Amino acid sequence: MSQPLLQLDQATIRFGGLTAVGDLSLDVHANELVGLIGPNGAGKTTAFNLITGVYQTTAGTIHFGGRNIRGMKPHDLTKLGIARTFQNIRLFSSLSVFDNVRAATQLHRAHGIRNALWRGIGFHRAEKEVETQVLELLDIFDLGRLRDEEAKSLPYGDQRRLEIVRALATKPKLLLLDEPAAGMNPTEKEALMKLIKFIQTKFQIAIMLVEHDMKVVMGICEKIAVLEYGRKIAEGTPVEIQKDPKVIAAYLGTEGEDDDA
Amino acid sequence: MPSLFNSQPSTALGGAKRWLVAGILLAVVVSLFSAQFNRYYLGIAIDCGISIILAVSLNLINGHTGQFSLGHAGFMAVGGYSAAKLSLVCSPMVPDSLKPLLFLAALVLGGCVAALIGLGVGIPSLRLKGDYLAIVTLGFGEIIRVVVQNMDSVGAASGLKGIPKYTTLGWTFALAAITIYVVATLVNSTYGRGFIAVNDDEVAASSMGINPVRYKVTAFVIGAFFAGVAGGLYAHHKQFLSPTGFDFLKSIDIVVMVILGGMGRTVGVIIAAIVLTLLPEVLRQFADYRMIIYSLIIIGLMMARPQGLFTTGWKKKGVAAV
Amino acid sequence: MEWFFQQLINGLALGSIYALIALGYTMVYGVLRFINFAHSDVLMLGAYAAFFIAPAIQPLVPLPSLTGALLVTLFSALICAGIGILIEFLAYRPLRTRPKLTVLITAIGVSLFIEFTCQHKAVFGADTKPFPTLLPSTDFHLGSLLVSSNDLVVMFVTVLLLVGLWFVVQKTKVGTAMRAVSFNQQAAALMGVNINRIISFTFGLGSALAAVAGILYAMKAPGIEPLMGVQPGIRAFIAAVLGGIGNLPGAALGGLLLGLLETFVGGISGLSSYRDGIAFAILILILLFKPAGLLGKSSVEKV
Amino acid sequence: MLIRWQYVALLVGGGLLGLTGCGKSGGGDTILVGEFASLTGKEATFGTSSHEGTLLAIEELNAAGGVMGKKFELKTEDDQSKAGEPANVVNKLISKDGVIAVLGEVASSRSLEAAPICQQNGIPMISPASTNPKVTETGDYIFRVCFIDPFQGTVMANFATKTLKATKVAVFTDVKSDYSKGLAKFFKEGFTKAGGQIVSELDFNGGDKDFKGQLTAIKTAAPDAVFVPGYYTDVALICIQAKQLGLNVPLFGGDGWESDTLVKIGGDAVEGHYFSTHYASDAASPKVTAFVEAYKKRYNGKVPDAMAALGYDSAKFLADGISRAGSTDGAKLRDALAATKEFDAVTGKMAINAQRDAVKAAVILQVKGGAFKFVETVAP
Repeated sequence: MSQPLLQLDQATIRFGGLTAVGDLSLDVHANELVGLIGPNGAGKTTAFNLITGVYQTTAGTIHFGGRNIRGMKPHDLTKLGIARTFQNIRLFSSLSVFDNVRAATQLHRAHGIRNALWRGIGFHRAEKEVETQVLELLDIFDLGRLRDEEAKSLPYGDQRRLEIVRALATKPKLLLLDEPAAGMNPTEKEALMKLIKFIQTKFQIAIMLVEHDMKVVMGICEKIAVLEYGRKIAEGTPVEIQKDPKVIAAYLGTEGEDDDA
Repeated sequence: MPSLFNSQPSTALGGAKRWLVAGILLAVVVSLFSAQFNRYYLGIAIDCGISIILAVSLNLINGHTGQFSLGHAGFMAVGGYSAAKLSLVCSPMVPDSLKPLLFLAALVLGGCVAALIGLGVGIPSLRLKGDYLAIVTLGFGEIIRVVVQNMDSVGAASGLKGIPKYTTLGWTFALAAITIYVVATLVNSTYGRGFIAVNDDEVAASSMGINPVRYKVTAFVIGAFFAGVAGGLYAHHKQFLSPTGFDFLKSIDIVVMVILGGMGRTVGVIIAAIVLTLLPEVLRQFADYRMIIYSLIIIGLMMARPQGLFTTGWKKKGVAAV
Repeated sequence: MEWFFQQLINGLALGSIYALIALGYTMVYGVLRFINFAHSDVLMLGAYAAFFIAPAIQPLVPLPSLTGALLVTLFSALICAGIGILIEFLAYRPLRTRPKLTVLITAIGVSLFIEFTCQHKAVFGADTKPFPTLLPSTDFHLGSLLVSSNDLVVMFVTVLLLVGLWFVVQKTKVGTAMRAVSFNQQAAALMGVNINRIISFTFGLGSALAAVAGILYAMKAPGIEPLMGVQPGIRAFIAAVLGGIGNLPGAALGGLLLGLLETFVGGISGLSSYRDGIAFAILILILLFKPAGLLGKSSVEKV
Repeated sequence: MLIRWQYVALLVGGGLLGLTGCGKSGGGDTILVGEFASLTGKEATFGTSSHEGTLLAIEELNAAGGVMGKKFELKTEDDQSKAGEPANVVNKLISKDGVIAVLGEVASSRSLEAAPICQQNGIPMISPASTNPKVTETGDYIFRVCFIDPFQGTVMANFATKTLKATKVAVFTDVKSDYSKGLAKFFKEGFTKAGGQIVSELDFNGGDKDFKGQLTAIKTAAPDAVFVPGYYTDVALICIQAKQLGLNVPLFGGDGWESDTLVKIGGDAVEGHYFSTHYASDAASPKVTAFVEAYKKRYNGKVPDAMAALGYDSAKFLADGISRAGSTDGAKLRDALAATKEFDAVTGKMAINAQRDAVKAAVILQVKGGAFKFVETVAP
């Protein structure tokens, strides 16, 4: 087996006395679709925040593409190829749909103040390229028709999709989706599952998914890790997980809630 | 419509540079005739231009990037004093034909020194938000004032006098045009969307590869640079500088322009800068009721147009108003 | 050493007044999340109210006397509470749902309006007026130390009001409602809290505090003029932020610290001309290490 | 209340129209005199005083028939005590209103801002109370009717050594005010030259209300006297707090002390302290008595302070110049003013020297029983 893209090795973070994530070890390989599940407060989003550099590990290491990410800021990690969406949608609310995606493309441009100010031929060519790229992306996700709308005025489902498009615009190798199905009805969930699979094949990237909806997770993930009280209690294929007695015990009576407090 | 203020990059952005050139040319042409103008109106017109530079540059910090700065007068003071000192020291050594060059050098020096201070002020902004940042910037402004007040080399409390009168309408509006150009083109580029992204949601921006620290500091440095240039123009316009002219009330004046114009709306801010500079002059006829009316107008405007004076419908077709 | 203790007393007396003003700032901030710039002008109005009331009640209650001082202060506080409620009703309430910056600029507008109106010769005029003596004052000698009774009164009143305020906010029904409004206005409204009444109450209380602070300030420096509030206002504003804005003990702590700092720096030859700057420099340093102020809780944003 | 942007645009447009549609007024049968003063803002107290003095003088002049058969018209503009404003205001007075001379300001920093404009336009400017030597250095159109900091500083230094017999003096300066810093500088020079010792130098900011930190330090230095060049609003509070701290040595200062308000606020705390000023109302000439009476009558019993007297003198001095020049032409007026050998002002007989500064005697007064008592006269 090749070197994993993302490698968590006993990653731990403590807030005061509380261990939010403890000794979490997990590998994600290129183009793999991994689900991260667990009851409310199990530390799933915290794990995402560790991977994206929002929080720093108290102990253990995280490697991405063979590099230890310790001390790196979220924007550095985005450059390395980690992109994410947020549990509570965080779009740039005063920017248009188009600009939301455009803002995310800049890290791959030879951008800079000088270019923006001089507005030479190179600048216009580059801006043109960005535009084509952004519109292409928007069109793939059927958002092109909304390009001039303010992001905050979009319907909920479109906002969720726009957030994914924005993340993809950073050209990631690993995409982290934090509860993408939250608040969706069954038809929308169905469409979302297709969309995630589509992204995986079309862009050839690894995807990590935090989700409460078992149907979504079991339906598309190749590998699933289960967290409880910050610790991994199981890892395996959907079939293995469904049979795991520890998982069943952990989920008794808690399944199906949307909220991860 | 090809324009400086259009948020779309699709159409010919070459228009932006044309506007800049046209603006500078217009300023220079008008300035050729300025000898015929009444000195009072000329002075007010230059005041308006300086206000535009101050307000538009503060708009980059406060409006676009969302950093609440109350220290703009401090940057202006630093720029004004540096520029004035340079031209005071050098003007006896420079022949008349080279005076414009000296003035340019003085303005650039003023801008650069202010930008350096802006870098210093930008650094706390990495850790502080909202009111705390406002207080820190206010504090920086006051510290600058206190330091100047104690510096005998720039006249301390009695002020710096005898600054040569280099500022003309042409210089002022050419520089105003450059300021508007820089801020507007910067923000209206893929790079510049980062300023607004940082303003909207810092965490999300960071996760999209946008380095918030860098953007915030950049905004402070560029904003401070132009405030410094405005200070240089002011110094060579009034020909006298005193530290009391740069207290925090001056910063508040500029903040009011930005908020009244609509945070992040370039055209609105320009118009607000002009209106708020003219208003006290227009109100002069009311004598001792003048400032009472002025304050009532500010309250009234905030109630009637809280989103900024000129927001609706002006954002996209605003070029005609420049 | 004697010098040190004398400065300590000077600083505490000055700091107490800053603390008192800062309490008003911080209370309004706690409930409405904006800095009420007009607070320092209400302070000035409080001093002027006392200036006009004192001769009016002189025939009934002799001045200077404790009862007289209390009466004058009470009336002034009531007047200022009314003014505060009126300002909120006329200027801030219509902007309740608007962005905070809008309200901030309006507050600056209100502040300018009060200042310029009061400077007009038909109102108070710009000249400095002598403030009447409200309390008989004596100087106490502690060894070689000199303590003015006025300073003791200031410190005593500050402590009293701080404790009183803390009691109101923490232990009474209206205080609970204030905290609820501060925490989440909409939720509080849904729980049956009358938001308007609570906000009016907060402004009234804050303005009454400002009036008391204004009178104490005028007792310390018995020349009053329409801009007398500006300088202590900024200081108190700094103090409130230094302590962690929205936090009552924080405001008191910030005020005391600032008062001590100014006094000690002011007493050092060569540094005294930098006094204002040094106060700010230390404030900036503290905020760099404690970004939410000394006692403020830095809110970690949930991602 | 709904204001749409159209209305605002109208307002702006209207304002612009208003700005362009004015010509020069005045001329004809009146003499238009401009005045700029800090009528609002931080230093409104002083600006208002000098304005009231100026206004009284103009009214008296007009009641007496004016000069050259023409009456005066005073055009007053407020500069809000704000830097940046004097330039606009004086530009307006000269270019829009067409005044023949400008009176103002109390604060040297604002006079310094207006001076180059008057100079460039060839309009004489007379400052009532700006004592900073730099003010008249701007050019030959700039005059003043008050004495300057070096003179007053030296006078007080001599007073401290000779009359107070002080050898150790503390200096307490208002760093915000160039007036205060100027006086302090020249006092220190004079006093150390005379063999005295400055034991403590501390600063305050004009408008401060608490001075105990500095005063405690001064007390520790145990001086024989404390020199406090400042304005009466601050000085009164300084005296009160000095007394509270048991700093029982004489305090003394300059003409900024002179005001009724000093005694009203300071009460018994200012008793026994000294200051130098332009005239003594108790040992006064009939001229002074007449001025004080007229002022009281005009302004509801208000007693004039030094600024009011100087404002009054600035207007009378101008009228004197016009009548001697026989013209309101800028250059002729300038020459007449510069040639003043003796002008009998309320603030004493004065001459104009080559630097266009007033040369006149200073008097030293002491606060006694709530009034200012004459101590001595110091000739220039």
